Amino acid sequence: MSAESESVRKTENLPQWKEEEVDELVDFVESYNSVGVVSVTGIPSRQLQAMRRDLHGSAALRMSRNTLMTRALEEVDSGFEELVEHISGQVAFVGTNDNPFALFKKLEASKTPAPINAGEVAPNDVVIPEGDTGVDPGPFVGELQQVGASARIMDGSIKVTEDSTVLEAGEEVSAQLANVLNELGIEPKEVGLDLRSVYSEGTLFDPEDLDIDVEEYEADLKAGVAAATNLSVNAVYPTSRTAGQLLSKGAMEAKSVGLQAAIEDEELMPDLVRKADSQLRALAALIDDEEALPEELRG
Amino acid sequence: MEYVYAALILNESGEEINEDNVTAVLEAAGVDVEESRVKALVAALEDVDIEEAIDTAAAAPAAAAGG
Amino acid sequence: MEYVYAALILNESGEEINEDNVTAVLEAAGVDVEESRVKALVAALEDVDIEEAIDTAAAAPAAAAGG
Amino acid sequence: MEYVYAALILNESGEEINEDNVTAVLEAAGVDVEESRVKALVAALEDVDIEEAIDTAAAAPAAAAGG
Amino acid sequence: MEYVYAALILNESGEEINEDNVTAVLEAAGVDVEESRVKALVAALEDVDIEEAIDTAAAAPAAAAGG
Amino acid sequence: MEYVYAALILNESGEEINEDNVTAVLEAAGVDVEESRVKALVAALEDVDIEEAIDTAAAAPAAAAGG
Amino acid sequence: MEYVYAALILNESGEEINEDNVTAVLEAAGVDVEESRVKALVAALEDVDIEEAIDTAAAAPAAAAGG
Repeated sequence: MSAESESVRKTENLPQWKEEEVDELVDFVESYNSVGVVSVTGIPSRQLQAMRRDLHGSAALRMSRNTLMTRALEEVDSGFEELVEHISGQVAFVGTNDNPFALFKKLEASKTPAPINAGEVAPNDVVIPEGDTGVDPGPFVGELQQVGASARIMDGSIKVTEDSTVLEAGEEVSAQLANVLNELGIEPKEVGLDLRSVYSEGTLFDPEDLDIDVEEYEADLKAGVAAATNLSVNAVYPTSRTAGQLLSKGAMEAKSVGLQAAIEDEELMPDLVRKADSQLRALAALIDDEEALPEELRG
Repeated sequence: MEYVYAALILNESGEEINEDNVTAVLEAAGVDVEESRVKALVAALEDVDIEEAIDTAAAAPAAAAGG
Repeated sequence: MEYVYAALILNESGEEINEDNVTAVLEAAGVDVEESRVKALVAALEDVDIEEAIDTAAAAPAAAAGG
Repeated sequence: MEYVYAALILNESGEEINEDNVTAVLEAAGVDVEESRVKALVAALEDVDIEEAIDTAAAAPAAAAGG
Repeated sequence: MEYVYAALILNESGEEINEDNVTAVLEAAGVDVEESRVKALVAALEDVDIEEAIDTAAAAPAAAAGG
Repeated sequence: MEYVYAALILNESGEEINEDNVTAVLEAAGVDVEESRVKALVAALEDVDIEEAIDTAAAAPAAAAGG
Repeated sequence: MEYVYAALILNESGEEINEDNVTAVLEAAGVDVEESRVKALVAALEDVDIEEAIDTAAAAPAAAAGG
């Protein structure tokens, strides 16, 4: 629990202070193009400070009591009140004048792995990977087997014989599993500021909206280039990027016409000779009687 | 290629690919527009089925493409 | 694809691919611009090496033209 | 190959591919025209479907790009 | 393609590929020449290695040898 | 090989591929003609579709050029 | 292709590929020979190494076509 929240609790019977806090929150919301609600659940305060520093210059974090945050959003109105439904649990405001998609990417990139504790709900499937655990033979092999990992003693140490999903997303972590994961050094959680929603210049974005697939854009970009190249070449509108291809196309067309018409051109002769040779061989291949063929064409 | 891209945008937006529209798009992109290239583009595209031209692979070896 | 074409024009003209410029190009083409798509495009392209993508596409136009 | 290109231009313009026309195109291009080659070209093309031959070229690039 | 063929003839004859020469070749072939397309072609070819482009085509004899 | 080429020439000229004609072509080329080979060739070609064989050849080198 | 075949028969028989010999072969095959094509053929083959052309089939088509 953060220092801010502690102080809020001490002063919650001071309505004047509450008013001032709400005013400050309103100022915060109004001073950014995009304001989002992030979950800060499970982030140790030291790590939170580090994240705050990382975001400095591109985004700001502001924590307060949920009731006051809700009040502030309702007071600002003009669309921001749509964020109210995301105020639950341990949350904070994040404000930025950057592009909300860029903000999402930044927040995702700053997430770090963390251990999961007994009693916590797994945010994703927990997998113990195949491989040597590095643990000497002993009762640990039984513990592994009890949590559902396929393990046995091999070559003097405990090995996990295949990737083993020991807990599915949404299930609660048992004390025993927490111990096993801790022993193996597995950190199954992605800890960080989890963006729940952003209101940006008139639009409410969910994380799914903001999770852009960069590869898809890259593919589109390539498709766009291909489309322009095709149009340029097919419509014979030369550009500096496609003029070479048009020349090449023209040269190939001339060659094709020249070969089909067997035009007696010096440049075409080697190809015409090859064409005649391959026709000869194709015809010879259909002749059954070897008597009819010279030695080099038999067989 | 910027002239071709301008034509492609207009094709997508459903606007006519004429000199005024192409010029407007290019100017908005900060291009120093050459009238003759706009004219040439519009002329080249006049009798072309753009959708088909886009989908038909450019019939020329790729290695020849300029930088 | 008009948003992508707009980015490609700006890349050719040497202008920055930012929200204002993309919007300006699209509006000049008569596109009813969706701000969020512009934002997503700009954010996505931040991580893309456009010249490399262009060179890759130019090297294999036949294959790329499928879509 | 200049003789073949001359024939292809005439094919596109819809003019007849005869000795006079081929010679005129080549001379305009500064070629020192050999009458017998013009004659040979015209004779060779007599029974050829030029459009079809050109379309055959369009089938080539895939293989070419592969190599 | 007649504009492109004209450039290719000039390349073979060793004459400069400029607006006057391209226009002369096309007019000799009875083409109703559009100045803007000539300009666009000449401008586009400025930075192109013509021999390399032609060699790329020459490297693709296979399918072209059809018929 | 010359015997088979003789057959190919006769096929193009539309003359019958018989012993007399094949022999005449070969003799004109200064070949010391072996009657038995001419007989064998003519007999062997009786049931062969020469046009189809030629077309097959046109398609074949494509694969070769790929490598 | 009959003109090319005629040249190749002569190549096989070891006779010179000149206008008289090509004409003789073609006439023996009943071809209505055009002098200009014979001339053009002989001229075009002057610097071509026929054996090499056949052998280099797929190996170096670019170089072979370079002439």
